[in-house]
Amino acid sequence: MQLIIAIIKPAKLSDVREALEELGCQGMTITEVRGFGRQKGHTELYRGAEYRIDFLPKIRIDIAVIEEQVEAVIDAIQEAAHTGNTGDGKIFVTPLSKVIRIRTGEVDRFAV
Amino acid sequence: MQLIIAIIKPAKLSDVREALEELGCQGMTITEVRGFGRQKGHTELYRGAEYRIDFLPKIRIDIAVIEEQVEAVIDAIQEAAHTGNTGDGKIFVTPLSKVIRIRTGEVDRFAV
Amino acid sequence: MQLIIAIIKPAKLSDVREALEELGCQGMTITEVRGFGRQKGHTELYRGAEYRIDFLPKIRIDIAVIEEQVEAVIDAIQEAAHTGNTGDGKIFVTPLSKVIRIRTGEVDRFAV
Amino acid sequence: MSLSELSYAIDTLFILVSAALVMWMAAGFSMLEAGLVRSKNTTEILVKNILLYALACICFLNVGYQLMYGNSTPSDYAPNAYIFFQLVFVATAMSIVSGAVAERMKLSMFLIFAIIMTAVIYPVSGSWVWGGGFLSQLGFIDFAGAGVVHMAGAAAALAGVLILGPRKGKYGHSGAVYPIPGANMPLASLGTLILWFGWLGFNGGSQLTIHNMENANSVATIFLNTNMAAAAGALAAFLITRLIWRKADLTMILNGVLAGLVAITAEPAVPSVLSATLIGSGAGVIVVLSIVALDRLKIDDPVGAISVHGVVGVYGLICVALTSANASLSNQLIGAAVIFTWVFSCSLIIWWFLNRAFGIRLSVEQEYTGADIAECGVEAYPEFVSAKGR
Amino acid sequence: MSLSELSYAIDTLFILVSAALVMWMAAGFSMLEAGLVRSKNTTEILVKNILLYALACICFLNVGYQLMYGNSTPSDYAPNAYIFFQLVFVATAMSIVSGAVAERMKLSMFLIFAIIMTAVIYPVSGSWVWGGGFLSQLGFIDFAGAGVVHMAGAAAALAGVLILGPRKGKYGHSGAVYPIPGANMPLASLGTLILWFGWLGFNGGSQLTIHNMENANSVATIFLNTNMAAAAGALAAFLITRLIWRKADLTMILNGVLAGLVAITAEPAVPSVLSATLIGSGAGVIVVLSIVALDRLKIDDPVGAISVHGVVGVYGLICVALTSANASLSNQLIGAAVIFTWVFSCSLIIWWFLNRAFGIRLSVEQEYTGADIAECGVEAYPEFVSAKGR
Amino acid sequence: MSLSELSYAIDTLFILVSAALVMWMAAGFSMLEAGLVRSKNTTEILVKNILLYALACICFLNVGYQLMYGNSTPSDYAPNAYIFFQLVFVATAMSIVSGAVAERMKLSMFLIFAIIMTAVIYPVSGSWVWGGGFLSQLGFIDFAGAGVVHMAGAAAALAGVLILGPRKGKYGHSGAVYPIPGANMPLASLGTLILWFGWLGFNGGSQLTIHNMENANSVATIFLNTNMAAAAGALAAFLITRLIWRKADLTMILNGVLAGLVAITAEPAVPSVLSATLIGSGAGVIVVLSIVALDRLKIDDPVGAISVHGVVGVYGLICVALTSANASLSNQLIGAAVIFTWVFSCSLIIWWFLNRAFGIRLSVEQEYTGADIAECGVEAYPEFVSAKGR
Ligand SMILES: Nc1ncnc2c1ncn2[C@@H]1O[C@H](COP(=O)(O)OP(=O)(O)O)[C@@H](O)[C@H]1O
Ligand SMILES: Nc1ncnc2c1ncn2[C@@H]1O[C@H](COP(=O)(O)OP(=O)(O)O)[C@@H](O)[C@H]1O
Ligand SMILES: Nc1ncnc2c1ncn2[C@@H]1O[C@H](COP(=O)(O)OP(=O)(O)O)[C@@H](O)[C@H]1O
Repeated sequence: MQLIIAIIKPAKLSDVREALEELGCQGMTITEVRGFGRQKGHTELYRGAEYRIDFLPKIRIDIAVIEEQVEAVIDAIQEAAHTGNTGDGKIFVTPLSKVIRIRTGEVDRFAV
Repeated sequence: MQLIIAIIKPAKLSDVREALEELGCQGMTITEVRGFGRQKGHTELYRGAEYRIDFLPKIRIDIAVIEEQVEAVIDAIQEAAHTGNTGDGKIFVTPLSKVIRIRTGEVDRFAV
Repeated sequence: MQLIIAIIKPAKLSDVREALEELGCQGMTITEVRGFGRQKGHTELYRGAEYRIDFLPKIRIDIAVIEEQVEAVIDAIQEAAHTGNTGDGKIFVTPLSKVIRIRTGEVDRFAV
Repeated sequence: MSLSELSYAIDTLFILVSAALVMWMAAGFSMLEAGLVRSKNTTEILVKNILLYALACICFLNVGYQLMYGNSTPSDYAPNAYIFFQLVFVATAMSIVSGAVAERMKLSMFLIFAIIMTAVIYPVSGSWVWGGGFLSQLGFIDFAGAGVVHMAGAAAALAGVLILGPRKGKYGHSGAVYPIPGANMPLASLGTLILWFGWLGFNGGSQLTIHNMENANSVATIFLNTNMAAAAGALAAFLITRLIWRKADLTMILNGVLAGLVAITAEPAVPSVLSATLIGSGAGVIVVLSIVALDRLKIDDPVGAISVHGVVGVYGLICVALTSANASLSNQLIGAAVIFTWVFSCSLIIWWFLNRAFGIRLSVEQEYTGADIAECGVEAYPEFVSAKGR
Repeated sequence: MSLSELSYAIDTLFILVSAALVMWMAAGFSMLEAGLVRSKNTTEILVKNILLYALACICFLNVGYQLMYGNSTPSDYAPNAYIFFQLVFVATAMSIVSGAVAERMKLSMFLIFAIIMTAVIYPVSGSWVWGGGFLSQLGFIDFAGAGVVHMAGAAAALAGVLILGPRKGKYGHSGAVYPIPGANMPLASLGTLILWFGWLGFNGGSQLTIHNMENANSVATIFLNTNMAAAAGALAAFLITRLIWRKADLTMILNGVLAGLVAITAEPAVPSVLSATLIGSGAGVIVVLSIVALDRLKIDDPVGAISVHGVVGVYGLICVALTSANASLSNQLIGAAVIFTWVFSCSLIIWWFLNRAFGIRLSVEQEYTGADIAECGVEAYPEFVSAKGR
Repeated sequence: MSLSELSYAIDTLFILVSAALVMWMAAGFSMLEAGLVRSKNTTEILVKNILLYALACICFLNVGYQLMYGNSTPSDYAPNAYIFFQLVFVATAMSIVSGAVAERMKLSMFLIFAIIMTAVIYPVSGSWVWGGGFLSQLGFIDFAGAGVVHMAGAAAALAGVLILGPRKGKYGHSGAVYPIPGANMPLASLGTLILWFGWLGFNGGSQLTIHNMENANSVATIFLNTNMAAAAGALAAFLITRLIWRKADLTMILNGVLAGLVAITAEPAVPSVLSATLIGSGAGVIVVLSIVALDRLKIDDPVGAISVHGVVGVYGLICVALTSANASLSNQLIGAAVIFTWVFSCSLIIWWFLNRAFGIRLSVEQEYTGADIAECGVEAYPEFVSAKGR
């Protein structure tokens, strides 16, 4: 089991979700985050003083998948979230030692 | 050390927190997230056009625990967060290679 | 590759960001979270009834780093986020099996 | 053009301006209530407030006015100005109800009650006092409606709250009270300030004429007294909350303002400006104590409407006996009791019947998700992340 | 001091109070539009509303007034009161445009159009009706501006929307409509209630004199009818949305209020109070249907301005033929057609030219990031986390 | 009923309506300030605004009025109308202070200062100008209070800000200015529009009578000029910010509106409508430059009150010398200097004493957590997740 964490542009969320649904992923969790990176922020102006906003709105998707699906999910996300501009985001993959579905108590591959 | 990530229904947060406190967990971090899964969203209506809200509000709990406590914490969360309806959520367990308490510099089992 | 997760006081965000930039970290992702721990919350009052707020605002920083940098980044965060008061937060380190840059498809050390 | 035509014109203008200010109070109640409920019930409370105003106008115009005033029409000023002024008063009474039953009542049931309240219940008791009925003959004095409008609204609200029960999660075991803070304090403050502004028309306009020195002086005194009572109410509520809890509880201060306004409504023209200030101060203290007391009794009123308009309404009626030579304490108490009994009993029966027949309360699931999604289909602040989940 | 001086004073006071209420409508449009756009475009729509009001005052005062009324000045009341009253009317017309083109138009282009609209386009058609021009001679009746102000504003808005196109993401393939909910429902409701309040001055003040019984009665009737039409509009819009979609769509109810107000504006003094209620109800139904129909036609109007002020404006003009003995259906239709054609054609040419020459639309990237960052540099709610990202 | 009684009535009505509009300005200041502070200090600024209004009414009525006007009472209109009108003016002056010292001052210290300001400091200088004192005899002209009310408020604010120091994090080393954006732009805009609306009563009502042609014409001119100055102020502030920073800074435009209003307040009845427009434009430019300059001087004023009411107040007083035949530049400058010196010195002493004795500033920890938790116990938007943490 792996936990795939994708940081994407907010505008790409529905594309990614659809791509994942097509793959048969039945669940995911998203978080509003703000990202700092190569993509530059913008300058704001307030009462004559300018300031930079460096953290840009991003969406973080957490999705637990069984080993067999890892590659397919990564590919699907990368394709759907891709625009080619800086700031497209990252995918992080981290191992999961266990997954439990709270409702039924099922574990691991039966829980995702 | 393991990091336990639980996605639960917002209404269950105080129950879960109390269960964890009873176990002697002294810390946790929560995040407002939105979940997509088997639990279906609802239809909204705006100016004559309907649309579905698929992402439902959930709470994510991150809690770092020493190995001996992993099972007890998982059980406590599962029990406290359980309603038996779809959407009760998931628990993910992922290994931690290190934990540091910023205030004191203590590490691992002395840091959680 | 390791994913470093730091929970810090919101007021320390810019110090930490600057410290990380000096180290040459080019990216990070932050999330508004709320923490429960040894630091006690405060009492609020509403229409004659008092209640406690136990969850305090914190910032979570997620930063993927190559092995060689792990120690330096941890040290930098600890130093910059340190105030010496309870509630300074924690650093968690968790292994990453893979990192991908969505824009270019580069992986691992070329992706962070 | 003659003197009497000009006088007719100036009185008409005066009433119309006053009535417009009272109409504007609809915005005050809407914002106050929208600020004091949780965000998941905000759209619905706005819908309720706008529709109750619309229904009050239509029902009172077509049915209630006749019941309350018969066919009499004024001759010193435009009859339609007078009718408009009366309309907006009814809406005020009904607005009081919406706040108290907020966050848990079905929209449809609320609207049905609004129809009956504004078409029948309010006009009947109103006729006893202002339509030349037995309470006016008795010598009961209620200048601008502390009893007829405000306490009546609160009585209907109390009946509704008793049938409806408290919001889920408000009261715990062994007397614990869990506060449920409103989502938007600036909105609640704006609402209160709108009401303060509009109340000048509510009380001032009740003089109905301004065309000579005596009336003009009365109207001016009403404006000044109304303002002073509100100011004193705010200050007294602040001082007592600060004394008890060491904090400046904004919503208590807002309720203090409204309490001062309700209290002086019973007779704003007669008291000296100092008396008006004292009446307002008393109201500010009473409303704070009353809110805490109702919570002890597990009577859940999210905006404090029952305390502000009901408890303080009675207090205001009693104060008249102290400041006004023509009033007697017993008559004031009888009047208050009669209006309360009438409105409370009718309302209780109707709420009870509606509850039996259809159920007046949202389902547990709907209450949890929020009335906005359940009844309206759209959230009040769809883009903002909520820290409370649901 | 003489009778006629007092009459002069009272009429002046009446017009000034009315004008102040109409000025206050600027806040109504601002809040309505700020509530119905997304948070990323909120600061910019506020800027537009304040600047358009400022421009309307300056342009109409210096250019438009002359075009519309020549050098005639009133003598029964203070000329400057009359001028102020006229100024704020123009601002109303222009406010209608800002809502319809919201969330995608460049600020600078909007301001240029505002100058031309308030200095020339509006005054010219206005002169035909209120400046003694050919439409007034024809017998076209438009008491307070359902056509001159509201439909004119909507015609300019429609032209703008056609050149501009819909917001990105509003319409999908095969007729799909993706709703884009506004960020702040309490604000939208507040705006509507401000407009309701201010409209009493808009319609009432249009009587211009109140100094004798006849005029005073007219003004009172206008206040009452205006209020009843709005109430009926709210209720009708509620009933029809509830019937069709089983939900109480707040924004449709708000549009119902405004539709009732627009419809009665064409002739608020003549209809009986019952007719006014019926006219308002019709408006409430029409506006809901019109909003849905425009969405089918992919005419994207975030606040419903074209339906509320345009479609219902025409409906209001037609209603005059039914209630007013002096009006004929054909004249009303001719008048509506003439004004529409003039304003729409001029506007279309100007928008088209501006678009050719400079481009009137924000870049895709700017529209995505939001007009607030692109044009104003500051977000409307900088501290709140948004659930929509961008 | 006689002509003079009717005249008495109409003047009373006129003053009462004006006073109600000025009362309503309390909501304007509340919303403006609530919009321009951070969300963690919003509840507290609302508490301050409501309590300062309440205190101003009570203190001025019982102490200040006597100091300012002695025992004289008007005879052409209801004395209580006059008193009410005077009360609300004092509140305006005090509202100016609350904005400038926002986000860091203890509530209790603020309230103590409010008592002294409204009971003594303001009435004393007020008496010199409007109570028949030496400045009026000198020929100093300040029609509606650009100096007496606005600059006086700003002088007290400046003294407070100097003792208090800037908000933590506002100024960095080597002249860096870190903007601290307000939390709610629609609220700030609403507040400004409320003030615009209310200011018609502030300036118009200062004429005090309307009962004959001359006065009616004056009042109408005041309304028109006040509106034009505000419009011009908005436009000028927009043009200059756009010129310098290429962006339409909403809060600067709002300050431009208020600057136009303050500037014309010194003499709104005399200038031609064109002069009024020019005076307003100048004010819009000055206020923007002044805000930037004060930031350079590390004088931290979250809402721009010192620039809007102080710097522009002086400018307005100077403009009188240009438009009004009776005024001389030297007298205007003397008047401004006298009022400023008096209010500033008294305030400085009081703030300094309060600071020595009790400390007027919140602790660093409290400032960081926010005044809402520290002083009021409840957050302004408890359900919304904040992107700024604390
Ligand atoms: N080392 C990192 N750790 C965690 N998140 C990162 C890291 N680098 C980038 N990110 C996230 O990815 C987003 C995109 O990165 P950025 O460098 O702007 O563009 P790109 O991925 O196209 O090179 C950032 O906004 C941030 O949220
Ligand atoms: N594969 C997954 N990866 C990450 N989060 C998931 C996954 N599946 C479900 N979730 C989270 O768990 C929540 C509950 O899942 P759902 O399928 O609705 O119900 P249940 O867990 O009862 O089967 C979802 O809302 C989502 O936040
Ligand atoms: N076991 C844990 N798992 C996850 N997060 C934790 C844990 N313990 C503490 N935290 C986070 O760290 C923050 C600081 O912890 P706290 O105990 O208050 O202070 P300190 O780290 O100084 O001892 C908490 O607010 C919480 O967000």
